[in-house]
Amino acid sequence: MINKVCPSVTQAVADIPDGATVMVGGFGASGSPIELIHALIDQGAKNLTVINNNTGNGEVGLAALIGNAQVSKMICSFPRSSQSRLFPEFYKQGKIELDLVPQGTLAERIRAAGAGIPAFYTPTTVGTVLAQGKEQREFDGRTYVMEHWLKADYALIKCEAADPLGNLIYNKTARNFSPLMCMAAKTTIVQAGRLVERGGIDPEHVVTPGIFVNRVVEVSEPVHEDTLIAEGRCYP
Amino acid sequence: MINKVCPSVTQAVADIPDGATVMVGGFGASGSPIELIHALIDQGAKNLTVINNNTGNGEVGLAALIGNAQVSKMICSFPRSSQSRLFPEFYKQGKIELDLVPQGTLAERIRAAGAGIPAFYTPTTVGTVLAQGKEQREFDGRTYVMEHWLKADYALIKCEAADPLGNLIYNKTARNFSPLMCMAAKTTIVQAGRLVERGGIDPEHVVTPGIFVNRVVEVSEPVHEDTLIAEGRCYP
Amino acid sequence: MTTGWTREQIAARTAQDIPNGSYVNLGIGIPELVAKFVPEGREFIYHTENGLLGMGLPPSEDERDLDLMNAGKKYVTAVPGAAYFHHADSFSMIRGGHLDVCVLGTMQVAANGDIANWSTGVPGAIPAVGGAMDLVQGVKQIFVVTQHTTKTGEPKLVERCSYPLTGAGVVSRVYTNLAVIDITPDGFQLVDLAPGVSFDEVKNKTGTSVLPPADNG
Amino acid sequence: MTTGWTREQIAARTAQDIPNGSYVNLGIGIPELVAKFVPEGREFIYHTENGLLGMGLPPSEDERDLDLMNAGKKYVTAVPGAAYFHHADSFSMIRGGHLDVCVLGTMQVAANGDIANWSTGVPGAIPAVGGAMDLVQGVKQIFVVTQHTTKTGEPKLVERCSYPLTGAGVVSRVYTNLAVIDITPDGFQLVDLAPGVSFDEVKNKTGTSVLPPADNG
Repeated sequence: MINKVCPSVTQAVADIPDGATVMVGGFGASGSPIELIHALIDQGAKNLTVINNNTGNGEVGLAALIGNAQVSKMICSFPRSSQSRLFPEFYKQGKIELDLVPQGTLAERIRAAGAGIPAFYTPTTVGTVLAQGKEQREFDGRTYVMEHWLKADYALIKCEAADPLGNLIYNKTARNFSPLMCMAAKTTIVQAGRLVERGGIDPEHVVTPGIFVNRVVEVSEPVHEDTLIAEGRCYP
Repeated sequence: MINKVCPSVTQAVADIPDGATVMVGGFGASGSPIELIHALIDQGAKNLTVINNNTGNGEVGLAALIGNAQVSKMICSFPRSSQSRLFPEFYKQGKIELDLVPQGTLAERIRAAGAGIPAFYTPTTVGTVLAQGKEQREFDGRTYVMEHWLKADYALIKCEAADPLGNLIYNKTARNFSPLMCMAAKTTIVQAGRLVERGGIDPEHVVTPGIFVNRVVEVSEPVHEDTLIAEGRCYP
Repeated sequence: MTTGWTREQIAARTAQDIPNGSYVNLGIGIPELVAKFVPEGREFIYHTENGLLGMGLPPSEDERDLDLMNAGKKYVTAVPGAAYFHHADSFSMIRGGHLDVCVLGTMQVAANGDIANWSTGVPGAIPAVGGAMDLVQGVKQIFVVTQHTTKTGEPKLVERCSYPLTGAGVVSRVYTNLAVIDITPDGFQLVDLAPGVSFDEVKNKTGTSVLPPADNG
Repeated sequence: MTTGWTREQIAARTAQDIPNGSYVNLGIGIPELVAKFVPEGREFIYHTENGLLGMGLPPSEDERDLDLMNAGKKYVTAVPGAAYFHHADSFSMIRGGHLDVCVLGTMQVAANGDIANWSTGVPGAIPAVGGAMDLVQGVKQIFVVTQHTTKTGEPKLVERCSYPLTGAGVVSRVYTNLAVIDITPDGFQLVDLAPGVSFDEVKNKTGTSVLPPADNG
């Protein structure tokens, strides 16, 4: 029988090497796989390229990974937020590189990687500085920019429930980029709030089919970034 | 309150004009919106371009629409099947044009139309006659073919259940192309096996969000193409 | 002396122009207030980029779910008939032209429909674009709501934007504390004046010419 | 005299080469039989293009659901842990390189890995391609299962395909009633002979040269 269950977050992230490209699910605090990120901080891989919509908040989760000087480059759409302090600090000191990608283009580039599409055209950024240096082309009288797929070595994902085959469901808007990142990474590592038996997720309701998932760890009472920040917590 | 419910299949398809491009959901018999197609036969619009994976079976549904000489062009991946008689007859007599598109490219072109992507690249067809005349390009050392979006004026769709906002769920593999076609047509017309109240579909389980749907008709005991053929039925 | 519309009144005036049944995305700030002023007999369905169609009001403490937020990262609720989906589907709604109206705040809007609302272009500032460039290219109608001038009195309605663009030629209509102004092929054109505001005041506070209302007689 | 493998034995031999936990797409004909011969201790998950991962056996009359079919339009079942999805997601699995093995029948397979299994190219015939061109480009390993020759004794393993290609240079390995043959940069290379079959017979019935097995000593 196929069983993708991994006993701990520590083991789940153990093989992520220095220099890896890592997608991290979540939109702000919602869907952020805090326990996996903290395990990656403990593990210590350096020089990572991280792909996430944002750059973390406070001094926990993704922000703490940046604060621990493990990230050399962020690919994101919105690196500023009300409680984002560590990324701006590192960025202004020239310690971290930023690749700014519009949110829809970021989502579509990740999906393209998962779907085997090396490039596609979009009107987003046409006429702006973000289109500079990009190939442009007209279709049906409108100008479009060519965008390339965006792949990763690993994806760190949080979900509501998973079965041993890696079928996943999410909770509300915590879904966001996660199903796309599962498709686009060579190795997808998932922390699940509940591990259910095989067949425990209705085949009609599966959001991420198990083919896109490599490792599943149960984290039954995950902490939430917003709660940690409200409590003034730091990691490590 | 928004209410997309339409009282009959007759009214739902009444405005489809001659020359329209019509996507028809379904893969073979599974998911084929027989009642909507039969209403379109009664309505009589001619010179239609129809997009479906196949070309219908027996003398009901899509095959009957072709048999009634309403279709001037089929865009599909697999126009042959064991019980397909009318399309081959029309095709050999030069009465219908065929645009053959590989199944994955067909799905992706329809999705691209719904997602605002005028063109994308795929390795499918590279090195084959179906790539002839198409723009080719290398990315990361591999050759890809450029494919364009595929839009429609109308989509005829069958689903398991719908609410008045047009949120849809499907039954098993009857889902197939339908969610994509809902996105790609200017006007999406749905026959639903059950009409449920607003909120009657769990927001986590919605497959097609209502934004992609224009009209919903309840057809509470839909006929199935396989059953009609087994019974030797013809339409009209 | 206060003249013109309050923030709430700008939002209410904007809501008047949104047809029943519209799928609407509201930006942060005054745009959010539009949801408070849906005209009698109409219903709008709100989309938030982070994967929800059918966004509802902010939750009470009891009903708060930390996983249910909007694009501004504020907690929200979902109305009956809502749907959750992932980011590629969400931006397919935007970029595929399925949303009817997007209401955005701005730093500048130009007579040719250009909008600049994501960056001042100041060197060293951290750029952040989010979904703004997707929204302005994809949504059928882009409404801009803004104060007519900056806090220091400079016009926000200009001949050409000096800040980096979010999108070129994409705005349909502008709602300010002073007036409602269309973007036409000939530039800004007055639609409505706020109570107590004169066309001359609007012209004086606009960085380029404003045409008088179209003669609909 | 019968030599070599039966259809079932070809399928069983093919199944031996599929690792535990593989995601597998099986074509129509002999490929379908592979599912009957999963080696002890292994599990494969079957994908069908029309939107199901976790395809199970054909249903009994009682459990038949007319909406649950495979890509060959035959009724099937779903195993526990299955998932349904739409066609774009289904072909993302294929074209995005997520499936491990695709087992296909063929009309011709060439020493350079080309495969021709969708059309004879006869003028007037109705062309039908389905998902074949997607599968051969997207799946990590393409296994071809076929009789070594046509019913009239012509080789199906050839130097270059004469029929229109499904894909160029995509096949990894060929399983026939006579032998298992790898596609290598140097062309066909013998892996295994069926019982009672000589290498000479394989060479005689192949339309181009076949290299002897690699020396793994």
